[in-house]
Amino acid sequence: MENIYLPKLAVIKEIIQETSDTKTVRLTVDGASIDYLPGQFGEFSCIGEGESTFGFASSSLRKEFFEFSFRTSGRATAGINSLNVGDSIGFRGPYGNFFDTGKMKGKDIIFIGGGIGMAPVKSILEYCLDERNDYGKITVLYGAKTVMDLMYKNAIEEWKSFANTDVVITVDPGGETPDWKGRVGFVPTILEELPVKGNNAIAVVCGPPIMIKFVLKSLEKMGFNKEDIITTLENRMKCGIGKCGRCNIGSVYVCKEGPVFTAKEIESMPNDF
Amino acid sequence: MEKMNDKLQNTAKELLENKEVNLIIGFTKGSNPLRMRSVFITDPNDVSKLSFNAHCVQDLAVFLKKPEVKKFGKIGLVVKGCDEKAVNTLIQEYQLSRDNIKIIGVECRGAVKQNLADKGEDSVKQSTVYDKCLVCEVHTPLLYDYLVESDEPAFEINGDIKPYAKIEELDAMSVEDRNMFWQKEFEKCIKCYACRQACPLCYCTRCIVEKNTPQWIETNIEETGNAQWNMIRAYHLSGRCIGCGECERACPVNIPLMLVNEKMARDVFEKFGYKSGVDINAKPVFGTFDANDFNEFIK
Amino acid sequence: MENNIVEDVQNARGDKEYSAGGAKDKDKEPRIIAFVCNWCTYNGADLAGTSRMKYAENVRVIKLPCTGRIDPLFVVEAFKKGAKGVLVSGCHPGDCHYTSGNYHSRRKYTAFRDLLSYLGVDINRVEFSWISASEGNKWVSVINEFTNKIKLLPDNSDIFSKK
Amino acid sequence: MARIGVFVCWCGSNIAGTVDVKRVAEEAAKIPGVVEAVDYKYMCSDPGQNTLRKMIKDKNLTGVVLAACSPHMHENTFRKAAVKEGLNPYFIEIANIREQVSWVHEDKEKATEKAIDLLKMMVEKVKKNKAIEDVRVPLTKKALVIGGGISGIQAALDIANGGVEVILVEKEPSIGGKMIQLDETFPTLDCSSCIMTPKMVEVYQHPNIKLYTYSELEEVSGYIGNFNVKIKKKARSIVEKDCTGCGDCWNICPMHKNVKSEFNVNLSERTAIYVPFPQAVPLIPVIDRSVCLHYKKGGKCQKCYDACGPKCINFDLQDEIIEEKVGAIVAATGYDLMENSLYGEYGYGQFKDVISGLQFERLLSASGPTEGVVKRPSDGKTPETIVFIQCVGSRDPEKGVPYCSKVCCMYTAKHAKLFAHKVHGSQSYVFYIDIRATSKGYEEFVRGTMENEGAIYLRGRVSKIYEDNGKLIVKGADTLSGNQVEIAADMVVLATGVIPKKGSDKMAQMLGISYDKYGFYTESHPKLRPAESSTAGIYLAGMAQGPRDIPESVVSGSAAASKILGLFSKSEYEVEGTIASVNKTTCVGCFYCRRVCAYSAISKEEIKDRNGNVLKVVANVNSGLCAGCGACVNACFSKSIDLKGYLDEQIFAEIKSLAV
Amino acid sequence: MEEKYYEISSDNIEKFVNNLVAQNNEVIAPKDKDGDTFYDKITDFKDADLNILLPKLSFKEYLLPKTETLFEYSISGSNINILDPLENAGADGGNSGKKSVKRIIFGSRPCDAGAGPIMEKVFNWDYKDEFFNEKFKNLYIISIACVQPDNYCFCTEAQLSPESSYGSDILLKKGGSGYYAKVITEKGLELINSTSENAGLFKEIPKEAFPADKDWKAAFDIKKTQGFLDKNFTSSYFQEKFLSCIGCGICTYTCPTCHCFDIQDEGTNEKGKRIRNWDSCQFGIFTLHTSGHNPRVTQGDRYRQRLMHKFKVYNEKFNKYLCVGCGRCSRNCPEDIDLREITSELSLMEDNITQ
Repeated sequence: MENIYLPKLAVIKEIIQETSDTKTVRLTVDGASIDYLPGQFGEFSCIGEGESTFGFASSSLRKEFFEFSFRTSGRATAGINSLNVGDSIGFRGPYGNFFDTGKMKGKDIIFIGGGIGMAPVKSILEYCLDERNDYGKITVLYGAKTVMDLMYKNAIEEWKSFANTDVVITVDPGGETPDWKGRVGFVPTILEELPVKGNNAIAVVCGPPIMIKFVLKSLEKMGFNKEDIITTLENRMKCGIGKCGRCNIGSVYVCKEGPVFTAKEIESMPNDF
Repeated sequence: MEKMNDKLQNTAKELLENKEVNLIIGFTKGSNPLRMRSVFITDPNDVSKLSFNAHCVQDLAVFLKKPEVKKFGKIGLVVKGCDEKAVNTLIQEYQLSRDNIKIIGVECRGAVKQNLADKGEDSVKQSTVYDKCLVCEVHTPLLYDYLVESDEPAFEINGDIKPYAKIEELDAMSVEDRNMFWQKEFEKCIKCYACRQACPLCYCTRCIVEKNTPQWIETNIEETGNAQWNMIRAYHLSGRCIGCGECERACPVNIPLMLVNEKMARDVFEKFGYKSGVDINAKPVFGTFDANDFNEFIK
Repeated sequence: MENNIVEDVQNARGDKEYSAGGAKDKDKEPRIIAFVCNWCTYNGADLAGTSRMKYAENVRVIKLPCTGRIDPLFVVEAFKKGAKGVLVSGCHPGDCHYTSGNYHSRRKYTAFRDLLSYLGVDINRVEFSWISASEGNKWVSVINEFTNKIKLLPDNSDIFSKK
Repeated sequence: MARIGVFVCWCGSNIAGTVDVKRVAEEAAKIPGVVEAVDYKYMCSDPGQNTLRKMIKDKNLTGVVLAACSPHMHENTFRKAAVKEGLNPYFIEIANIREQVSWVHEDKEKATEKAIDLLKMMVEKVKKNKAIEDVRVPLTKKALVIGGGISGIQAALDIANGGVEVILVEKEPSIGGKMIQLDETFPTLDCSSCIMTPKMVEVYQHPNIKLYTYSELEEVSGYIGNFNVKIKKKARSIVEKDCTGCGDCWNICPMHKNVKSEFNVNLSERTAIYVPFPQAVPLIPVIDRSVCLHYKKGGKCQKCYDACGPKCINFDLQDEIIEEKVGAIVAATGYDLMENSLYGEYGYGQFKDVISGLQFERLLSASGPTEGVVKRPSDGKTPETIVFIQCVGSRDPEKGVPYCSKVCCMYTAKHAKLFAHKVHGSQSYVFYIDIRATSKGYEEFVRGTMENEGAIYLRGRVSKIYEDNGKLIVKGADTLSGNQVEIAADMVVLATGVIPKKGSDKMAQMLGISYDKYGFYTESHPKLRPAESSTAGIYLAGMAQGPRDIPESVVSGSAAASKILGLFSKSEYEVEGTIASVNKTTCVGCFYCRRVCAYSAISKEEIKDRNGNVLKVVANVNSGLCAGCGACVNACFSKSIDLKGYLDEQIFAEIKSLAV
Repeated sequence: MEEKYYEISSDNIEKFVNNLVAQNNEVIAPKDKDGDTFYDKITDFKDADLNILLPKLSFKEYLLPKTETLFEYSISGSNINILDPLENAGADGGNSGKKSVKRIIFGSRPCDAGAGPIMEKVFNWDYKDEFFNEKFKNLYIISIACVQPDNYCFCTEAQLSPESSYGSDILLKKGGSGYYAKVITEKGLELINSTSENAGLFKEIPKEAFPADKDWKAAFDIKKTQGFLDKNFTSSYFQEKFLSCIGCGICTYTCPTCHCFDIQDEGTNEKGKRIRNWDSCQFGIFTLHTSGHNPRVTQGDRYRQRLMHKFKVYNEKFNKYLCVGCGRCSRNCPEDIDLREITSELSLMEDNITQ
C-alpha cells in the first residue's frame, strides 16, 4: 500500500547562500538526481518542522543532483535553513506539469524572472542551455529589488558563457550600488527595451504577481502570442497532489494541472490568484 | 414589538438619511420564524427589514472587527446590553473610535436559547433564556446614542434555576475530576475556531494559533492541541470577556465555554474588582497593576 | 478509587508512543523548569552556588530579563514538553529592575493560576516566588521544597501533554 | 545552517570536579548543528579565549555555546572575543554549569546530566539567535532644566560647569524657588539668601546657561538625545535687554494696595509692575496684567512707562514660543504646601495670627515684611508665646496625606529656636507626633531647641483653637503625661505638609514620565536609579520626587547633572540591542504593550496606503527608550511583538530541548 | 451486485445491531450527548437515538479523522527514521490505514451515506489516498431513509433524496413489522450473513414488496446554480451576502463532504509525527502566500470558493456535486447563513439572467 504522503530522504550535497535570506540546496537521492522535468515542483521538508512547496531550480538533464531555492519565512523554511550538508531533507515529488520543451525547440526564447521567482526559470533555462543547439536565440532577463537581493550569481556567469545568449540583469530603481554594472529599472520597462520580437519566439515568465501582470502586457505589446507566453503559478499548497483543496483557481488544481500555464490559459481563469 | 421595530427603523432611517452613518447593522428575520439574523443596510429605504425580538441571539458587535465592514466608516449598530459591552471594550482597546459608531441600544428582556428555539420554543422565561440573561445587569445598554425601549415585561426569576451552577460544582471537585471533566469536553473540539470567530473581542488579524514560529498551540485536533487551544483562548479573554456567550452558542460540539469565561470574569472581579466592558475609559485589568495586588500564592 | 485513576492514566500512557519506555520513565527524576529573571532570582541562584549550598538537581533554569517577560504560556509549553513542575521567580515587589514587570506579571499569573486549576491542572505543579539576589538560601529552600512536593504528587498528567 | 562550537570549561576542578566535562563535550558533539565540542581547563584565560577565537575562524562558526561559569561572570569576556572574529556578540550563549551545577550538586552523574541539559538548551537557543546590533542614538548635547529652585539651579550649574549648554526654565519671574523665601536654614542656621543669592547670580551670568524666567514648558516630544521642546515665554511687558532694574517703575506704580505679595506669602503687598523680591534674578520687573491699570482701564495709566529711563516698557509685548532641541531633561518642579484651611479646628484664615510655617519664615526674615522683627499679623505686636503644630496634613491619611513631609520637624525646631533668639523671654510650645531628625547634626539641633531655648515639646494633637481676649487658646492633648493642655498663645504656626507642585501631573504627562498617586515623580528604580525617571533621558531632582531637605535637594540636583554629563560624555547614546520589536503586519494596535511599558517606549504609528489613507495604527518601539524588559511581549495577544535576545522562539527551543 | 430486499421486525433490528456489537465490531450510531445528538460508538441498540433527523456532525471523521498520522519519525543526530503507518501498526489508535478497524455506521441518513463515495473521488482521482481508502473500505453503512426532511434539508436538490441508497450498504425504511431493508452492496450482504443468527433475522422479500420511493420534487434546479456560478465569479452577490459571515468555518467542519486538510509536523527534537488536520477554506490563512499576498481577501471571496468548489468545480472534475444537501452548514451557522436559501437564490438569479 503506497503512502502518498511519505517523503523520501534526500541528502544535502551542497548549500549555496544566495542572499541574506535565500539559499539554494542541492540534493541527491541514492547519490544521484531524480527523474523530473523543469517546471515541476516537490514537497521539501525539514522532518519535525514541516513541508513546503518549491519548484525545481536545476536542469533535469544534470544527473548528479537536483536543487531548489527558498527564502526563510516560516517554521518549515526555518527548519530547512538550519540544516547542514550531509543532513537529510524529506522530499515528495516530482509533482505537477512541466514546460513543453518540444514546443520551444527551434525557437527564440526569452526567460524572464523576478526575485525568487527566478528559480523555476533557472530550471528550464539551464535545461535549454544544456541542449543549446536545439534552440534559437536565448535572452535572459532577471530582476531583483536590490543588488543584495540578486540570486544565482555564479549561475549567471555560466549562462553568459553560452553562445547566442544574452543575459540582462536589472535591479529596481534605488536598489543599485555605486559599483553596479547591470541595468537599473523595473523588469517590464527593461523588457520593452530589449531587441526581442514575438514572432517564432517563446517567453517564459516567473515572479511576483504584480511583475507578471505588467510583463504580460509588455510581451503582448512586443508581439508575443498568449499561447507562447508561459508562466508558473505559485499558489499555497500543502499536499501537492490534488487532495487538500487549497490551490484551485476556478476548476484548475494548480498542483495537478499546473503550475505551468500559458498566458492564454491564465486569461480564462477567474481572478482568484 | 411593533413599537420597538418602528423606533428601530425610524432611528436607522434618520441616521442613514442624515449621512451620520454609512451602514446600519441590525437584526432581521432569518431562515425560520424563530431565527433572526444580521442585516447590513446602506439604503434608508431598506430599514423596514430591521426588527428585534427574543430570538436576536447574535452579538452584532462581532462585525466591527471585519475589514469588509470597517470599510464603511461610520456605522450604526443595533445592540443588546450584553453585546454593547463588547463595543465598550473595543473602544477601550483602540479597535474602534467612538466617533465612528452610533450605538442603537435596544432594551432586551432576554434571549431564547437557540437550540430551544430550533425546537419551537418561543416564550421568554427563566427556563428558556441563556444563563447570561439570568444574571444580566444591563438589560438597558450602558452606553448608547439612541435607546429603543422594550415593549415586553421582564420575565420572572424565582431562583429555581441557578445560572452557571456548574461553576460551583467544578470548584468543589477534586483537580483530577475537573481534569476529566474538561478533557471530555475538549475531546469534542474540532478546532473550527468558531468560538474565536464569533467572539467580538477576538479581533487579532493573525491569531496566536496561526503563529508557528514558535508553535504556541499544537496543531493536532486531539486532546493536547484541543486543550491548549481552549486554554489559551480562555486566557486571552480573561478580564476581557464581556459574557455575550457567542463562543458557546457558536460551538458546534457544545463545549460549555461560558463556564470558563464566567469563572474567569468572577475571579478577576474578586481579585481586582474589575468588570470588563463597563467603562470605555477604564484601564483594562491586565494593562495595569496595583502594588498591593493579590500576592498570597507567591513564596 | 484514586489509585485506579492513577493506574488508568499510567496504563494509558504505557501503550502510547510518548511515554518512551514505561519502566525507565517511572524511575526518572521529575523535571522542573524554572523561569527566572536575570536580575534577582538568577543572581540569587548564582549566590547559592558561590556559597556552595546544595540543592536538588531536578531544576533547569531558563533565564529571562524580567518576570514581566515570563509569559504564562511558557508554563503551558513546559508542561507540554513534559515538565512535572514549573517555577516562576523574580524580584520582590518594589524591587523590579524594570520598575513594574513583576507587578504586571503577578496580575497575569493570579488569573492564569485560577484558570489552570479550574481546567484541572494540579496547581501544586506551578510555584511562584520572589527571590532576590541576596537570597541564595531562599532559592535553595524553594527548589528543595518544590522538588519534594513534585515528587510526592501523583504522576498524573495534565490536559496539555499526551496521556 | 547552524555551525555551532561548544566549549566545556573545567574551571580547574571547580567544574570538572563534579561534572564529567569530557562526557558533556561528547554529548554536545552529537547535537545537530554542533560542528565541534571541546573541553578546556580555563576558558576565560587568554589561551582559552584564543581557542574560542580560533575555532570561530577555522570552523566558520555561526554560534558558540560555553558551558562555564555564570554568564554574569564572563559573558562579556567571551562576547568581546567573538566580536574580534567578526561574530555578532549575541551569538554567544553560556550554560551556567558552575554556579548552578557543579557548586550546588554533589552527585556527579546527576550533575553531569544537568550540565548536558543546560548545554543542550543553550545550543537550541543559539540556533534561533539573530544578530543584534546595539542601538545608537545621536545626542543633542544640551540639557533642559525645568524649575529654578535650589535643585534645578544646582543641576543647571553642575551641567554648565561640565561644559554643556543648559536651558533653565522657571515659571516665576525670578529663580530661587522656595529656598529663597526661607530665613535661616537648619541645622547650621546660615542665612538662606546668603547662600542662595550667589548661586542665582552665577546661573544668570553663566555663559553656558540660557535662562528663561516667567516661562513655562508648552510641549515636549522626541526621546533621549533628541527632545524637541517648546517653551512659552510669557510677556513681561518689559524689553529685558534694556532694563537696568533701577526700580523707578515699581516705585511709581499706583497699584500698591490689595495685590498680595506671593513672595511674602500674603503678608505684604506688591505693585502691579514688580520684582518679587529685591534680590530677584533676573532683576527685571514684570507687569501683572491681571491688576495693572493700563490693561484694565484701556491704556490710560502709563506711569511706569513715563518713569522708565531706558523706555524699556512695552505694553504690547506678546507671549513668545521658543523651540529648543535638547538631549536630556531635568524635572525639578518643586513642591507646594498644603492648604492650611483644610484644618478648620486650627482656625487658619479665621484667626489672623494662625499662620503657616512659610509665613513665619517671612516674619523671621530680615528681607521680610517686618524686616525680621517677629510681629503678629493682626496687631503688629510681638508675640511672647507661640504654639507650633507639627504634622498639619502630613501623616494624616484621612484629611491630608499619609506620608511624612520630612522637613517640618526640623524647621519647627528652627522656628522655635530663632523665635527664642529674637524675642527674649518668649515661650514656644511644639505639638508633635514624633520627632524625625535623622541627618547629620539634626538630632542635636532639636535637642538644642528643647534644652537650650526652653521650647516645650508636647506629644499630641491639637483639638481646637479659639480666640479669647486677644489670645489664641490652644487646646490639645499631651499624650505622654496623659493630660489635656490649654495654652494661651499669641500666635500659632502650622507646619503644613508638602505636596507636589500644582500641575506636576500635567507636567509628567507632557514629559511622559510616571508619577505616584500623590503626583510625585517616580524614579526609574528607587534605589539603583534614583535620579532617573521612568523615561530615558529625563532625570529628576528635588522635591518633585518627594519631600526632602535642602542638602538632599542639592545632592539630587548634582546627581541628575552627573547623569547627564555622563550621558553626554559619549558621542552617541548606546543601548543594548536586546530590545522589543513589533511585527507591524500582524499588530492590531490594541496597545496593551503601551499600557504595560514602564518606559513610554511604545508609540502609535499610522500605517498608510499610497494615497495617505490610514490603513491601521500599530505599535512602534522607540529603540532609544526601550529597556528590554519584555513586559510588552507578554501583553501581546497576537504575539506580534518580540524581545531580541529572548525571542519566544528561543525560549520555546530551550523548553523543547528538555522534552522528555 | 444485484440489490436484495428484506423485511425485519423492530425486535430483530435491535438484535441485529446488538449482535454486530457482540461480534466485536465498532458500531457507530446517532447518540444523545447532553441534549444534542452526535455519531458515537454504541454498546447497545438502546444507545442509538433514531428519532432525530440528523446528528449535529456527520460521520466524516471516520473517513477523514480530525487528526491523522501520515507517518512517524525519529531523529538521532543526522539520522532520520521514518515509520509508515500504512506498513506498520500505527500508534494513533486505529486512525491510520493498516490498523483501520471494521466500523459499522448504524442509522445514518441517506445524505450522510452519500458523502463517502463523493469524497472517494477526490482521494483517488490520481494519487490514491490509502488512508482514506482503507477506512472507507472498512466502513459499513446502514442508513435509515428520512420521512420528513426539515427546512434546511435539500438532498433532493443535491441530486440525492430522503430515500436515496447512494453510498449505503444497507438502506432501511420504516414500515411493516419494523423496517424494510434494501441491501445494495456485498458489504451489506456480508453484515446480514455474518452469522446464521443474523441471517435469520432478515426475511427476504421481492423487490416489489419494498416500499417505493416517494416522488420527491426538487424545489430548484441545482444545475442552474452551477450555471450562475459558471458565469458570475465577480458578482457582487458574494460580497454583499457574506458580509454577515464571520468566517468561523463551522459550515466546512460540520459538512460531510468538505475534506480540506492541512499538513503539520509535531513532536520533540527526537521524535514525532507528521499529521494532517481538518482545515477550512473559510479561514484567511488558508490561501495566504508567504509573500503576504492572499488571493481570497474577503469573506465573500472565501464563501464564494466554498460555493464554487461544491457546485461547480467538483462537478466539472468528478461529475458529482460536493454536497449531499444535509443542511448542517445552515443549521449550525451561528449567523444563520442558509445554504439552501443561497443555492436556491442563485438558481433563480440564473433564471432571471437567462430570461
